[in-house]
Amino acid sequence: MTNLIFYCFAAMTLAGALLTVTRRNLVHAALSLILSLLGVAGLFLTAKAEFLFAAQILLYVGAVMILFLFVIFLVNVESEQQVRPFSRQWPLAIATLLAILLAGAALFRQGLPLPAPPPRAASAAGNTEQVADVLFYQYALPFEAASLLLLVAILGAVLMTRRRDAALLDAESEETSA
Amino acid sequence: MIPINDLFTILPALVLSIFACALLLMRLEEAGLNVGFALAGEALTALALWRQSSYAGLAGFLGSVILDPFGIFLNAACWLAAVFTILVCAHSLAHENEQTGDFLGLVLLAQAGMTLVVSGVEIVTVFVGLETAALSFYILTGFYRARPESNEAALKYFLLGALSTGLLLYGFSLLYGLTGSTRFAAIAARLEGRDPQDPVLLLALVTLLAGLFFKVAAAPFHMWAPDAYQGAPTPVSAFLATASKVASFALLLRLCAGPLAASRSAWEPLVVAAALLSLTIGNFAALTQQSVKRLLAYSSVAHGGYILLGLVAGNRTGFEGMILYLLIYSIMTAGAFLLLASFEKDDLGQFRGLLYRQPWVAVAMLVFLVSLAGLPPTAGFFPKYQIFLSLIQTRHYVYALIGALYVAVSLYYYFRIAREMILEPETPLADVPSPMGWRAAVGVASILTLALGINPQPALDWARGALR
Amino acid sequence: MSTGHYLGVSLLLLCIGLGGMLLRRNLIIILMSLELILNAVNLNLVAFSQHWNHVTGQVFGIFVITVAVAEAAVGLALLIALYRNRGALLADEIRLLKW
Amino acid sequence: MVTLLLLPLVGVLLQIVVPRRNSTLAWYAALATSFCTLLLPLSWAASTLPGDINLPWIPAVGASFALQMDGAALLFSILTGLVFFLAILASPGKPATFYALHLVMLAAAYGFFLAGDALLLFLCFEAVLIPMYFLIGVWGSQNRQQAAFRFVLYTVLGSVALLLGILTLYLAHGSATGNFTFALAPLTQTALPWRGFAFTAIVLGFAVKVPMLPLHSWLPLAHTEAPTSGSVILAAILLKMGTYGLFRMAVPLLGGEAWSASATNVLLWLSAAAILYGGFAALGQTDAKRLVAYSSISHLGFCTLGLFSQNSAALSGSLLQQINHGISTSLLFFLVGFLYERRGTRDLAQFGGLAKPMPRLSLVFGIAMLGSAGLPLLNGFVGEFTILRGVFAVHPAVASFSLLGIILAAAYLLVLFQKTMLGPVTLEANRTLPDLRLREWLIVLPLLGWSIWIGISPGGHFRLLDASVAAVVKPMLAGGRP
Amino acid sequence: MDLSTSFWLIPFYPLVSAALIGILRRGAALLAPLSVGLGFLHALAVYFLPRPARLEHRLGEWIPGASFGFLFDDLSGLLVLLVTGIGLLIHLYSLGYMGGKETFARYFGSLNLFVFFMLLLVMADNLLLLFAGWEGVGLASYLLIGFDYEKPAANQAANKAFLYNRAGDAGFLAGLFLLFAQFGTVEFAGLSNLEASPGLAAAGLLLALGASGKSAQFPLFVWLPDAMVGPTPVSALIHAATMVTAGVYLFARLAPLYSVIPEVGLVVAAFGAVTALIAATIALVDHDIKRILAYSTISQLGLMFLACGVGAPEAAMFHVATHAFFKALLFLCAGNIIHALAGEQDIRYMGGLRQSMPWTYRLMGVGALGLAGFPGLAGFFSKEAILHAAEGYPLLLALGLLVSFLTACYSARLIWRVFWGEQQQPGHDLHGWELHTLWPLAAGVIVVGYFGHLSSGPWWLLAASVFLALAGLYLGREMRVFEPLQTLFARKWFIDEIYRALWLRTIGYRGSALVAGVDEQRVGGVAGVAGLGTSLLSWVSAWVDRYLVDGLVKAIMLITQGLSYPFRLAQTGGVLQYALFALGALAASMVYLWAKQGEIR
Repeated sequence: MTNLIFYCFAAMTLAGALLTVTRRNLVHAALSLILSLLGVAGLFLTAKAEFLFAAQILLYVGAVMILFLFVIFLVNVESEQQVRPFSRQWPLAIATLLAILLAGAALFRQGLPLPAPPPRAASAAGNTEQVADVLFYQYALPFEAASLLLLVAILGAVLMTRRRDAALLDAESEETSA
Repeated sequence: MIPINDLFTILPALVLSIFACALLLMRLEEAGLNVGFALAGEALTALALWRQSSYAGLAGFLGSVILDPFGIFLNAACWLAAVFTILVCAHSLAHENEQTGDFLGLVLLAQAGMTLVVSGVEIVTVFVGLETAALSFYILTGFYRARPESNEAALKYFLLGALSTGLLLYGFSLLYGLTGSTRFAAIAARLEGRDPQDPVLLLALVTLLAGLFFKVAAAPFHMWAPDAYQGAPTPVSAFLATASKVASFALLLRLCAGPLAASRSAWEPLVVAAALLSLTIGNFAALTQQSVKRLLAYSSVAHGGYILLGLVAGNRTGFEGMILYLLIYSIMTAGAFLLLASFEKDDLGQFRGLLYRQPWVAVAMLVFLVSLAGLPPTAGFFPKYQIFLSLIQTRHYVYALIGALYVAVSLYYYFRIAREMILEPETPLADVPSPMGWRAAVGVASILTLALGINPQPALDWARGALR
Repeated sequence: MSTGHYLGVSLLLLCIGLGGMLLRRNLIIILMSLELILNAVNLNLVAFSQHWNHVTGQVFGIFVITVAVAEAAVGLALLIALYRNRGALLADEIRLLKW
Repeated sequence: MVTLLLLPLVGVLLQIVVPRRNSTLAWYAALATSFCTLLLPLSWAASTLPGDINLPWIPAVGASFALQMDGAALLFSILTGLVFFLAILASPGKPATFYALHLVMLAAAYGFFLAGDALLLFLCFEAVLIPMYFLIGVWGSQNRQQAAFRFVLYTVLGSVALLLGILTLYLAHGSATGNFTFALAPLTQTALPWRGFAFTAIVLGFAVKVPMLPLHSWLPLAHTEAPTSGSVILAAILLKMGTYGLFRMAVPLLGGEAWSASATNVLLWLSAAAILYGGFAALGQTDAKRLVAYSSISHLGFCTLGLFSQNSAALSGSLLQQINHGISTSLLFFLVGFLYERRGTRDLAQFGGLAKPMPRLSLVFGIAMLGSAGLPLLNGFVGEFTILRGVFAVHPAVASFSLLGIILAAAYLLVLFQKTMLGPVTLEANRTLPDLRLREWLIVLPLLGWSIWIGISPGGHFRLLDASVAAVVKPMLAGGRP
Repeated sequence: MDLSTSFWLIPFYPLVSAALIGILRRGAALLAPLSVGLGFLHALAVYFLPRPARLEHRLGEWIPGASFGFLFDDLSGLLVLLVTGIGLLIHLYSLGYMGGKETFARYFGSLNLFVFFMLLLVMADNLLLLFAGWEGVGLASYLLIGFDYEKPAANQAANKAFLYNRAGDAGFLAGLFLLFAQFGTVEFAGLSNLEASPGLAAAGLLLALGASGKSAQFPLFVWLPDAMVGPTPVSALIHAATMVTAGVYLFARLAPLYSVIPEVGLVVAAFGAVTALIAATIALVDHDIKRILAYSTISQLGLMFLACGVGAPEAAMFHVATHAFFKALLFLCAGNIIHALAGEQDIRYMGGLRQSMPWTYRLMGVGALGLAGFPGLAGFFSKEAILHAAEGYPLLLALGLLVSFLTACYSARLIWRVFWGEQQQPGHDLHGWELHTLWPLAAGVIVVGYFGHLSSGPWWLLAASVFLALAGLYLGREMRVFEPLQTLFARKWFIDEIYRALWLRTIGYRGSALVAGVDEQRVGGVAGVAGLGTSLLSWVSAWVDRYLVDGLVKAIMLITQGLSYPFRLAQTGGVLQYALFALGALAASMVYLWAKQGEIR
């Protein structure tokens, strides 16, 4: 049963991903990506990572994808569909990808399974508690640092999307005309 | 409650982020005030670093970061680059009608991220720090958002940077998966008993190296660098070419000398290939450039090649050479880029007749160029010397010879700039503006370059101490 | 399911993500591909977390998601800035800087 | 001795504070500085040599700031001080940068000649490069860019080889004895593995600077394009760095090595070939400076001939000949420079009959030429004679071959003299040229005086040099391979 | 300090005078003759007052292995007397001859310099110092030949003289080095009592080469006739009486050395004889009065070499002394004639001057008779001594006799052509210094023969020489040379041409047109001296330097620059392509590691 669920989610993930990178229509691609991300979220669930599952759904599907869709609608979707969707280097690209895939798969085949971990008593606490425990104890520093990261991201988003002040623009156009 | 000791270990990052936040919040209009404030922050950071240096070996946050001379040394290199950038940026930004406050905030945040990378010994910490710095750099690169070049540079840098982040993360995830820990020491300990040629380890290693080569702009992962350096605001180019590279090399060194040390036979050929390719591509592509920024960008790729050769040698001399190289590279490359910051355009022709117009500017540039070429009596000589020495010590004669030959090639393009400076201009060019901060940065950088060339002992001692 | 299965899916996902980067010209799709790559990483982490029977990997995954969000935000912002200047979002047409 | 290196640098600082437009003041400052530095070695020559100095410099790698003074170093320091002083004297009215460059080179040259540490020596060797590049590149004549660049390119290629050689010695010495040091004496006088390789690399490195035969093609160009003071310094000091470097670093390596005979054979024949080649090429020149430049190649052939003869008499002779060449060639370059100042050309066809309007200049020119051609009782003869006498005892064939160079020297110098000074005055512009002025007299007289002094009484010089040579030769003869 | 111990001062009188003239640039007319005169008086005193056989004085060290050591014995004394004595006369003569020229100072300065170097040469106590004088006289000769420096011909002749001398000097130096290498010394005192050895023979030959350069012997004699463009008193002093005899002096000085290597002596003698013959034949047909005398000088020097070669340096020295008198006399008379005829030197345009210049005629007649070996005059005795010395070598003796005959012939021809026959141009006797300085010389020609050791040769030799001299004098007046020989002699045995051909063959080049071009453009006057081959070589090496070596450097630079473009063009600007590159590298590394990993397993 778990197998079946796993394969379903895996198929969903990969199909969504494939569709994402092959669709002409940006909106379709974005929706496929949502599909894929949901698949990944499902896989998280099968691996008993409930907290991450929730985060995936909330953050990704809820926030990131909305952002994507917003941008897609901001830019001119129609004109984007007229042009050639794929780059001319596709033969080389596919060869490269195949090489990475094959070499990666071969290395995994040889290297797996990983050595068994030292036996540990299953924690009584639920997943979320465990995560919180580890996050705030062992990973306190990155957690704090992540705030910096987000600060930078917000700052960047604001800075990059902000239109330049009208006054400045005027001054500049005067300069250039003069 | 986090113990005060732990906070002490990240004191520079704390200081920097506090000052960054303050800068962002205060929104001072006066550029000079912003610069002064940022410099005050840097001064405090320097103080923090200096205080930290007497607590070598102190680990914080359960072994997430460590205070070791190595980290402090490279942090100092980043610090120098940041200070130079702060000194110079105001004038360039004013020229483009951009906010200094936001810019400086980002610079400080980037530096804060890098301090975590340099002194971090735990994957997640390092990664978050790296990403903080990287995001800041993307934004800084695209800071002149009305300029298409700046946009383009930022976007290319972002796309390839994100790709490299992905690869790096993939490698980190495998490394974690193999050992069940994210702390370098624990990883190294758990890998100890295992086959250093374990296939999954190899996969981790190759993706990690790919990601890191991206970050240090080693060929063939370097291609973002010339475009990014050229398109970015010049002070950012300086910062990017130096601090970012120093931090990434710090990580590379910590990995290669730590968890991956046992797998040397696997990664050595890759590093050799990257080093030689960097030397070749960097030097040859720089030969005929017309844009000085791009020329310096390619030259910085080539310098990356030399530093990697130190890793190839892999003995103490080699490591000393590498970090010494990083320090001195930061000074001279930052100096050269920052000197460029005052120029309206960056093509070679701008330098024509500089010696007659502004002799001291020309002399400073010359000092940087000579140092970049690695000729004594400038600072650039000794790190190259150390690297060659280490290669000879470890019997890598061929690499030493190749490196030496490329010194001659590099001479050609550095001297193209010098040559322009002494040509008489056909049409008189205006003097480049020389604001105070710029003068200070360029002056200090050139004097340091010269002084460390004549007496490299302090730097050498420091580097030697950093590896104890 | 064994860790290997997860790793396999992850590898495939990685390759598809990389493929998106190499094949597509539209910058938005390329950004989406980057998300795929980061998801592949997360799959790895979760699988290993399960393997080692602790949650460290999941915590790592949280950070990866954070980073992914931050990258997406910054990336899209850069795209918008570019779009304002150029009016197009084709990867191989932004070629002012070359050689 | 540290003062000797510091004084010029103080002078550089002076040049920095001199008001930008006041070139006369800058000139005076430079003159005063260089004169003061000249006084130091002169005072040592008059009293006693100062003791060695050994300060820690980069203890991390075993490099020290070691200066050592012996006879050879003293003579070369005096030559350096004198030539720089005169070169500055010959170039009034230049911007402060010009003088600053000279003073930087001056410090580096002193450092090079006094260095007792291979790394310091290398550093100083390199340090003259950039100032000279600018000197040629900025103040040179039409083709200066190419000349300056080629100068740098060749020299740097050479110094890469030199560095390789030094490193080899350093490592070989370090691993053999456990003492990683750059001090010259242990590096060059210990029997080490890899010595042959180091010798080759070092010779290659210095041979570019000398220049020895196949590596010479930068020289005529650089000489021709450089300003007068540049040519003078190039010929009198920079080329000497090559030969002096060979003496300090390459020659001692020959001691007790099985390969030394074949290596020196090759080098001796190369030197002989350089003597003839330079001579023939000089004969074919139409540009006065180019002619003198080729004559330099020929003369330096004698110097290297003496260096590689492994004969102490010839070694002393070679060192003396290096000084001689410094005197005579700088004199010739100064004179050609004076002509150039007056007429704006160095084309031999533009001159002729100058003895008429400027008899004194032509007299000095004649003496300089004869000194260079090796007329007895002038300086050139003493050096060439001592070298050839020494080489004759060891390699008669090479020496006889080189003797032809003496004939050639007379030929091309006579041609130079005849085409400039003799014959009818063919051009109106030449008819009214002024004769030597006071400043020019001040420049030529010390050199003339020294030239005649060496020519008549070289004993004192030889005594100074012999001690240095003995210091090199004694361990060389004793140092058999273990 | 009495006169004889201060003998070493003698050379310094003229040196001081030269220096003073150089600095003051005036007073030359007084200083120069005075200094030489002082030297002469001093030398007289030293020579004739009682003194040890060998006076020595060491002034100080020069080059290690040689010092400023002076030596005065009979041999050098004789030459010191000759140099100062004849030098004094010629200085005085020059006062008249050079009168009115602005360049008095330079002339007398050079002349004094010459006397100094010549005295240095003959008074040196070692070969090296001798060599210094040797080169010095070459220099002075160069200065004086090229005295009229505005005349290109003078410059070329000066260069030629200097370079041919240098060629010989190179040999001299090589010989010196050989001696140094073998015996460790070049002091004359150390060079006696030697053992014969191949090395010694080689050294002897090389020194002889040097001597033949200075003394204008075959094969290096071609410079001397050209040197006649110099002022006539210079020709008299340097190119007849003193400098050219330096070679002979060298042999005399090194007699102990040569005595142990007689085979080298024979070579020298043979060359001397050949030179004597060639030069005499040329003198027989030349038309330039000074060149005739020059060839005659070469011829006489050949005889002296012959004597030296057969081991009779004292005979050679005797001839040096007598020759100095009559040749100086002849030259000075020729100078008077040239002066009187306003520069005319071609004897075909002279004739019948015995009426208009009676005193000159008489004086020159005495000189010519002396040269021809007229019995009872100086030349007769010295030539007799030489022939006597060559007695044991029939071939050399025959050549010697032939040369004596020819000498008489051309002497008679000279006098006949100039003073007899139709008067072509009016002339007049000169007065003052230019005439009166000749008397002592003429007197010398008459008496000096008796001071030498009189010949004690067999009667037939005496008779033969008397007969040949008289016959030559008689026949020589209207002599016509057989036509093909005439051409041969007039073209100087084609020696200049042979030199050219030889030089050319050495480099295998025969395009005469180009050679001429090269000759004209590149080296001018040198061509005649160092040969066209040299000039061509010089041109070639300059060309090689400019195009081949430089070209190579340029090519390397261009190729390197060209290599830049592939690397630059790879950077197309497309971000996808950048990613492809990077991922391609990643793929390659993965495949590499996979393959390598498989190997290990």
